[in-house]
Amino acid sequence: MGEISNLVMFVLEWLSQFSAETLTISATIIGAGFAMIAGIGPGVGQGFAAGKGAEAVGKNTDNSQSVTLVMLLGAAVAETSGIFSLVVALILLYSNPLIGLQGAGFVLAASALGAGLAMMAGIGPGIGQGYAAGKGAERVGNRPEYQGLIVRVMLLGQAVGQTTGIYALVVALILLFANPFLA
Amino acid sequence: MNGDALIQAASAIGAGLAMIAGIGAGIGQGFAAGKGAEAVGKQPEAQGVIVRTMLLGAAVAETTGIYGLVIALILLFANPFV
Amino acid sequence: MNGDALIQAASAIGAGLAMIAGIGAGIGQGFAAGKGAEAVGKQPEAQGVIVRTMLLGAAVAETTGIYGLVIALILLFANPFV
Amino acid sequence: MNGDALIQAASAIGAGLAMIAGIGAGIGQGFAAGKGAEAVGKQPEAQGVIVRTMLLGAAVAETTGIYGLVIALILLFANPFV
Amino acid sequence: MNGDALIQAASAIGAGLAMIAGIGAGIGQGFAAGKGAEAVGKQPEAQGVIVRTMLLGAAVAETTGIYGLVIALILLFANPFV
Amino acid sequence: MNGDALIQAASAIGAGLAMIAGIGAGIGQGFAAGKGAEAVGKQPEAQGVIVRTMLLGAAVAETTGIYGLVIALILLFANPFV
Amino acid sequence: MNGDALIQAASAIGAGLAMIAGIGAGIGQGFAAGKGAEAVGKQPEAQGVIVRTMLLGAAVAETTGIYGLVIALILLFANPFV
Amino acid sequence: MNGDALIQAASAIGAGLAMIAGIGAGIGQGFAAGKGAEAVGKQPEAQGVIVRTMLLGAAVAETTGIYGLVIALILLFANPFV
Amino acid sequence: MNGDALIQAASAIGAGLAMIAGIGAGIGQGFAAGKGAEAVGKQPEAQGVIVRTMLLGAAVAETTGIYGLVIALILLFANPFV
Amino acid sequence: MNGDALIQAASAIGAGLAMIAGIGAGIGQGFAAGKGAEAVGKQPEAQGVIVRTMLLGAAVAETTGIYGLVIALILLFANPFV
Ligand code: NA
Ligand code: NA
Ligand code: NA
Ligand code: NA
Ligand code: NA
Ligand code: NA
Ligand code: NA
Ligand code: NA
Ligand code: NA
Ligand code: NA
Repeated sequence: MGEISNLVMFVLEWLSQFSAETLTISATIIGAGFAMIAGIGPGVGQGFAAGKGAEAVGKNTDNSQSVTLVMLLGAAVAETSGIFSLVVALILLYSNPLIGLQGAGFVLAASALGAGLAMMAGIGPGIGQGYAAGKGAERVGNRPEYQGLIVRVMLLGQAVGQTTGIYALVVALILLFANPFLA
Repeated sequence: MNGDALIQAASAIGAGLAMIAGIGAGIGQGFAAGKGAEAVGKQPEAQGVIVRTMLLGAAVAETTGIYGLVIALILLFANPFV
Repeated sequence: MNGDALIQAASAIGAGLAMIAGIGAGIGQGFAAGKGAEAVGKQPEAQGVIVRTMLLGAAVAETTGIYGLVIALILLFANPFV
Repeated sequence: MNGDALIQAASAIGAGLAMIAGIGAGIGQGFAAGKGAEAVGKQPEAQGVIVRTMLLGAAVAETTGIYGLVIALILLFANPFV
Repeated sequence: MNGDALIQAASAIGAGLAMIAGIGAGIGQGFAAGKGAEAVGKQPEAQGVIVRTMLLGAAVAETTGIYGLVIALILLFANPFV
Repeated sequence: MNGDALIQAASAIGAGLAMIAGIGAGIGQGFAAGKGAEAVGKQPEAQGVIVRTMLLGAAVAETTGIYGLVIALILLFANPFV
Repeated sequence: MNGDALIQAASAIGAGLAMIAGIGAGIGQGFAAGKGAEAVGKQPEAQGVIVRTMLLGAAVAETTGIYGLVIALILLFANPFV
Repeated sequence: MNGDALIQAASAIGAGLAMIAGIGAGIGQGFAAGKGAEAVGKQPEAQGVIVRTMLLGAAVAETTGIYGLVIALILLFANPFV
Repeated sequence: MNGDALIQAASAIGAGLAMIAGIGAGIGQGFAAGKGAEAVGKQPEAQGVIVRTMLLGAAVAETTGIYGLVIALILLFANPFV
Repeated sequence: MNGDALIQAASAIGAGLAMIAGIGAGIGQGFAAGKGAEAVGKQPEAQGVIVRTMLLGAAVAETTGIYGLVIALILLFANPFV
């Protein structure tokens, strides 16, 4: 290793020994790992819903069916960002359009990595929507006669909470399928 | 390796990092959704004002997620360095 | 050094990253455990439905942890790139 | 590759990192939205003061997200190193 | 340096990353411990069912931590790439 | 590439990292906003003291976000290494 | 530089990463401590069963922190790659 | 470029990382602000002792943010390695 | 550069990472402090048992922070690789 | 490149990382501040014991932040590798 000027240059040159395809594949794999981290969100949120659901069925055993229904409905919404991330990870692993493209290996590789990083935004909607699921289940247990209204407000709020996860998905898909740096 | 490639590579990673800001709005607005659902269950007659307040507050909470999106789009489509 | 080594090295790190998803289910299911324990203490006669609901909800909360595990196992044992 | 390219590349990543600050305002303002919705449901007659207090507090909570945005914009459009 | 060394180095880091999953179970099970302690204080006569439910829920919450441990052990002792 | 370029590149990333401190004030002040809104809804007659206390506490919570901003500005505009 | 040095360097970082798992038990057991203190204040006569349940639950919450410690110790003192 | 440039570059990043400690005080003091606002709303006559306790506790919570700031300032202005 | 320097550099970073475990005990024990203060306010006559339970639980919550410290000290002063 | 420069660079980053531990105490002690303020508002006559318990608990919560500071200071001023 020569002058230290070159700790950065050394790393870049060391990486340059690999083909663009090898660099892209390696970054794709790490990107897929990052994307899965979004799964923290649904895990926290749905677990909250599970706890509130368990509490609610204990208090209102007669309404346990509607409580369970609302808990599961809300938890299904909270799964969305986990599914988005899984899909992006599977795209990365099995049909990444960047692999094999001609071009600067660093750009292809970083785009795959960036797509994975963006998906981590899904942590937020997962937690938030799961919280809403839990509160919805709780209220339906107490006031089953308002189930329709409660569920509508829960779903409306969950939809609002999904947007930043969608933004991230869009940015990830742009990086993979409409990358402006590869034009 | 040319310099443009390095900048574009870093911009792709920067765009991905910027989107992480969206975690916040997702958690916060989901909390609002839950409190909103709880509140309309308790006071159905106040449904209008509850939902309007929830949505107003959620719109405010969206902004920093939008900022992250804007920076990501600038990095990708209006990159001052490329 | 050949390219396969870099890809396999990245796969080891990617597998480790994917497991971090498991933080979520751990927090959430633990919350459910706590609320379940509280609920059976208050309504021991409803123990059956409380525990069933807790377990059902916890099963739902497990899925993203499983997704992470599956991706990690694919990277290690069925790596499409190696 | 010249030094400017390295600086610009790092600035793109720095801009992305700075946006992560926005997580805070997203969570906090969403909490405020939820408590605001709860409060107007309980005291609809106090809606005015509740919403004003919620918005005032949310404006205060926005500042560090704005700081992050400003640093990101400086890095991209008024970079002192380039 | 040969390729095996790179893979083994990355596996050591991947094993460390996989352990981070354990944060979740630690938080969640601790929450369950707290709610369990609270519940047995209020209904000492229901101690049996409370503790059993707490432990059952905590066992469920352990799984993703175990997944992380298993992936780490595979990376260290049954590494398919080495 | 000279040494200054490396330092400036690292300073851009350091500035971005420092802004992340702002997550804290965003969450905390948003919590204060929510509790403030709740409190004025319950005791509108105490609005003055509630809002003053909320703002005083929020000012205290802002400091570490400001520290992060100051370090970022030093790195960009008064960098001792450049 | 030989391959062993790279592996040992990575193992030192991997050991540090593995310890981060301990965040979970710290939060969770602290929550249990707080709820335990609250519970013995309300029902001092149930102190025995409260503290036993708190400690039992805390022991369960410790495990993933121990897993992280074990992986770190393996990386440092029984490293299969060195 | 000599070794100093690398050290200074790393110090800029280290300074940025150290500021992240400030997340804690931001969240904690914001929580205190919210509880303080709630408390003065309920017991305006106890405003003095509530605000004093809130500020005393917040001062204690500030320390680790200050530690981070001090380490960042040492790295930038009194760096023992440069 | 020789291999020892790389190992020592990585050990310095690993030691820093290991300290991050301390976040957990800080949050958890602070929670216990808050609940303890609340509890002695409500039942001053039970102060002894409340504080003892709080401290016992906090001691349990400290362990994973200590594990992180021990690993950091091993990396710095009893490094098996150097 | 000489090895000392690399070690010192890594030590600067390690010091920054170690400070992140301070997040915990900031959150936890802020929680204690909020509960303390709430408690003295409800029982002003118990102010002495409330504040003492809050401060005792906060002192316990400070330790892991101090550990991080000590490791950072060792890396900067008593580095065993330099
Ligand atoms: Na949204
Ligand atoms: Na906002
Ligand atoms: Na799930
Ligand atoms: Na602010
Ligand atoms: Na599980
Ligand atoms: Na502050
Ligand atoms: Na455990
Ligand atoms: Na402190
Ligand atoms: Na412990
Ligand atoms: Na401590």
